[in-house]
Amino acid sequence: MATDLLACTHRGDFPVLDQKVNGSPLVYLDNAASTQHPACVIDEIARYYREDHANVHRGIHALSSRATKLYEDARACAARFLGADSNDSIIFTRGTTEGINLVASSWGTEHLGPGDIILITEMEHHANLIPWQMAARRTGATLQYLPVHGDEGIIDWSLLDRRFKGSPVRLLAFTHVSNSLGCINPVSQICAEARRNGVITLVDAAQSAGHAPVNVQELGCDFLVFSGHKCCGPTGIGVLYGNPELLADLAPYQFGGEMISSVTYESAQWKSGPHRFEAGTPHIAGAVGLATALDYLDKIGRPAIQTSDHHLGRLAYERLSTLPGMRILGPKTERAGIVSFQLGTIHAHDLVAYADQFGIAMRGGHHCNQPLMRKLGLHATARASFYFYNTESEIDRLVDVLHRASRYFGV
Amino acid sequence: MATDLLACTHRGDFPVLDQKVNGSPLVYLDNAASTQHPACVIDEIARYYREDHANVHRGIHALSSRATKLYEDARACAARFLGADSNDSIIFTRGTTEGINLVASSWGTEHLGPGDIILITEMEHHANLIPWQMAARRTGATLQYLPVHGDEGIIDWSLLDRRFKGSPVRLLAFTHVSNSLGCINPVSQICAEARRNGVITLVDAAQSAGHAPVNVQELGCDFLVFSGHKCCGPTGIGVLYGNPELLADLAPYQFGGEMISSVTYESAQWKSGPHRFEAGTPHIAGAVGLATALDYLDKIGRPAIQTSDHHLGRLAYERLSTLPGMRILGPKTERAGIVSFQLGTIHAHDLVAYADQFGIAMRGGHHCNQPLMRKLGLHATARASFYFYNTESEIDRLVDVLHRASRYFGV
Amino acid sequence: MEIDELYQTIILDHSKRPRNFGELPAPARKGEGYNPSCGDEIAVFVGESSSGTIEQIKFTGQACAICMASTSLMTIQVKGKSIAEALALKRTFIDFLMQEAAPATGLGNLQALGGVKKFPQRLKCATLGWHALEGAFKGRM
Amino acid sequence: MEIDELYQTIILDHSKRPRNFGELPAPARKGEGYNPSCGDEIAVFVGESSSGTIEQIKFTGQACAICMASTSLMTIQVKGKSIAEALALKRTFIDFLMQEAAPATGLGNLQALGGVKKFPQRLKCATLGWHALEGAFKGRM
Ligand SMILES: Cc1ncc(COP(=O)(O)O)c(C=O)c1O
Ligand SMILES: Cc1ncc(COP(=O)(O)O)c(C=O)c1O
Repeated sequence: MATDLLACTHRGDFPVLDQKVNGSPLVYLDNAASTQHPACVIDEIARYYREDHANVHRGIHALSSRATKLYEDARACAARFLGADSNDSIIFTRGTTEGINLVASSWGTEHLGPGDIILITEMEHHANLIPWQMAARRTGATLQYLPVHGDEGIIDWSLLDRRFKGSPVRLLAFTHVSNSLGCINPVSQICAEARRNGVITLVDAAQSAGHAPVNVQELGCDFLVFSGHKCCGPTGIGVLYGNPELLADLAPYQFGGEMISSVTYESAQWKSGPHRFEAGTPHIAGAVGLATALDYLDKIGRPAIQTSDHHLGRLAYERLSTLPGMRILGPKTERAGIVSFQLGTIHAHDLVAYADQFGIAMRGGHHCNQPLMRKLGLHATARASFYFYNTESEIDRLVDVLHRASRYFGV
Repeated sequence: MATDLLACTHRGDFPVLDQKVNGSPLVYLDNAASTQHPACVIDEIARYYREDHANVHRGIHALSSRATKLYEDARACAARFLGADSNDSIIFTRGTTEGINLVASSWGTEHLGPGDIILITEMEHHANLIPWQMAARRTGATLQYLPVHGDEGIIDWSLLDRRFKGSPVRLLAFTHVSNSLGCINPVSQICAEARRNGVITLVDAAQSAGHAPVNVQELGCDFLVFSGHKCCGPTGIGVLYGNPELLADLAPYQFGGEMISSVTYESAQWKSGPHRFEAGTPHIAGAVGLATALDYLDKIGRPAIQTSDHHLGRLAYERLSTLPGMRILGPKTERAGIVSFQLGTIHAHDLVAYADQFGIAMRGGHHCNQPLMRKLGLHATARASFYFYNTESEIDRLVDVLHRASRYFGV
Repeated sequence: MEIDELYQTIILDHSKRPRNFGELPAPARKGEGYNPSCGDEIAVFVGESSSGTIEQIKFTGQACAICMASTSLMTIQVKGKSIAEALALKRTFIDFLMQEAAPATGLGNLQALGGVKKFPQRLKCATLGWHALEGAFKGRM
Repeated sequence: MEIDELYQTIILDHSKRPRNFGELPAPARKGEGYNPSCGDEIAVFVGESSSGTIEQIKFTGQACAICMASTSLMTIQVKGKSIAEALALKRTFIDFLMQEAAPATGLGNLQALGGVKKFPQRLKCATLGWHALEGAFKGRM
């Protein structure tokens, strides 16, 4: 029960969890898709709109100064959260997807050409795959994949050096934690290897930033992206960290107000710093709410959250394994709190719909990992994903309901 | 006093307005930059996070179904708000700026080439100017401007036909209401003229969608964009309306989850409909809050809001005109509730900082109209912009403070 | 429980033992349905008589119980019908699922899918086979 | 009122009648400062003596009262100083505006800009002329 400690003290912070779904208390196990929000985040968003809202940057009046300060303080908060040296290395985006699109577009267009290789893994989320397909198509570069082996989802990272040495790899983009396998990739070793070989790295931290300590200095990455809504923050906001040297001469991504230093009818010049990448009125309330969320997580402590995640993930793996006909993806140990599985011949949609009748919220589908699913011979899996507010007894309820489902669908 | 009717009944809906700034009651006259939020919008955002949040689209469980329904209902609401035939013609964006960037990128790349002309006006906001400069540079098309005459900001729209006939204009992008001149462009005549000549139109409705009836069928435009935060809605959300025929074969803008129909390691296929343009997790709470805002506005009635706006704009023009050394931009009559001005030799920053000391919130600067300002021989203006919660007596307070400022800065 | 309305006995039966499962060789017509949100795929094969009625019908695919059962029941229900009749039945079926008081005329066992009304997220599952059928009428293998 | 701390009498005076306003011909050095958020522009012209001190200094531009006064007062304060001394004064001035208890050594009348501490949005206005001055040391006209 020790690991319910975080749920004991913090579950009450989340109003949404205190409800019944189809007559049963909600068991929210869809955290890899989106996490829930503590009252402090919801309240701060409302407080912002009730007291301080105005457009940022251009304003001198009191509300605008307050909004600008909150927005830039949020940037500083995100920089602290990621251990970034400079606030200027933090760009606010809509989320992970936009962050990767920005890099693939701005960095890709300038630094990729025919013959160049973009290297990603076979376990990437569509967000870290399709933008590179398109960048390859646009620039003439080639997209290559590091293969994933077996249901455990093993990548032989020791081959990386040979990959780098043998061909002109320009960029390595990969996920920290797989959203369908639950495996954890050794980011700092990978980035060190890449840096030694002059390869730029992008880390998709969508599934890790809110779940474990993530420090860009220690990881040694060039770009890192995550989404607010996957770490207790608002929807519509995310962060792109960029190594300041790379950002310095990166072309803007969108064009409009707040990102220019001077405009004539003939041409325009860009601002320096992160504002160059934030054209138009930003999601101010989103940044403000995100800062509250990041501070909230760090008050709990990301090492504690990580321990809780890993514990719940391992426990779920163990208990689900006892079900007849159970096939679980990802590693047995050293796993994050994300457990995808196939139960006998029951289709994931049926399983998820059935579980929902008992108040259990899971995902069923390809989890935006379609090519990986196809490679593993699957169409879809059910996925239970945990956060620190989940409890061991919720895992027991899940196991119980899966047993019932097996009987119901007559596996 | 008749036109304070809306403020009488609705000012109380806006919590932020009930505060003192520097010891005086807040007079918020910065609505062209961003409007404020009625309690119903703030409460709905909070309610969403407290009761219904989950990721959309992919989910079967109860919260996800509710979130998906709210998100798609918001799309239907935006379609109603704009009089669009089909919900599929509504794409959620971060705001006006992103909407224009999307069109300039997706539509521009496919439909523009060397020799083609993009036509815009000299009064466009940077958001409707720089994306076209960039599209022209990328595609080899030429960017041309319809000239603006004098401080009144007159465009001779009767020349449009000749412009269309004489040269291969492909697209006309223009603002409905100028954010620094306050003039109102005759959108439906312009679009009819364009349609007769096979020219695609994009209407920047950032300053009009929340201020007057805006119906895409009646206007006859191909694309129309606006921002939530300029019409009582949340930050980080906006709408791009696209003529369904044009959207049908438009390439996606960003790439990732939720916009694909099928992905392999080699290539990807796109979904049809608006989701093709909404890669990644969208700003769900933003869409939900925006729908509440749009319904709120339509409950008040946009014709009534328009009347109030025009009345306050005209009144402000008249009363400000009485100040010695006053130079006001934009037309005398037929104007929106946006009044930019230069008072003697007082720099806009000084004026705005001074007014702030009396609780009056205005903007000072080039209002993202730098080339227009330069053309008019100005660096910056002060701008008072109104919404239906403003009152006539607030205009009196503004005039009073400007008199004091004249004495203070010794004009 | 509500879930039993969705998964009625006949649905569970047809999903586990789908009728008319398999392929038809050319020159039978083939149509495909694909659901991007879950990866489900259905292929429907139709062999017509000289008079234009559906003489033979089979299907293959990987899909959830609702989709499998709906497609299986569909094959039974449309066999022997003309293309026009089959398409009319498709319309009736979709209206039955989407509209409150739509008639169920001619649906037979397909009425067992009425539980989907309370699960609008599953509408796509229940209709995927029907879209594949319509596709089969459009293209020859 | 707080506003009077920002616009002290000496500031209003210098903004209305800026000292050392105008251009210097080449070979004087010219530096420019530009504030994108308001469009303000300042150009500073510096003529050095053979020993490297600032012998002549003038400025032109379009800017707000804070910026005009700060630049005007700057020209008075740096005249006769070496480049190193002028840059040190710039540092002292910026620290004075940004840090709570920073010393005002050598600032003279520039201390009148202390009101900016309470108006951080105006920091850019108060320092624009100084950035132009630093620019002048970098490029020859
Ligand atoms: C006419 C006009 N167009 C575009 C914009 C840009 O809107 P946003 O910053 O919300 O993208 C604005 C607002 O600043 C505007 O007034
Ligand atoms: C690993 C990974 N990358 C990227 C994404 C996309 O994030 P978003 O939808 O917030 O842009 C997700 C979430 O779905 C994810 O799990």
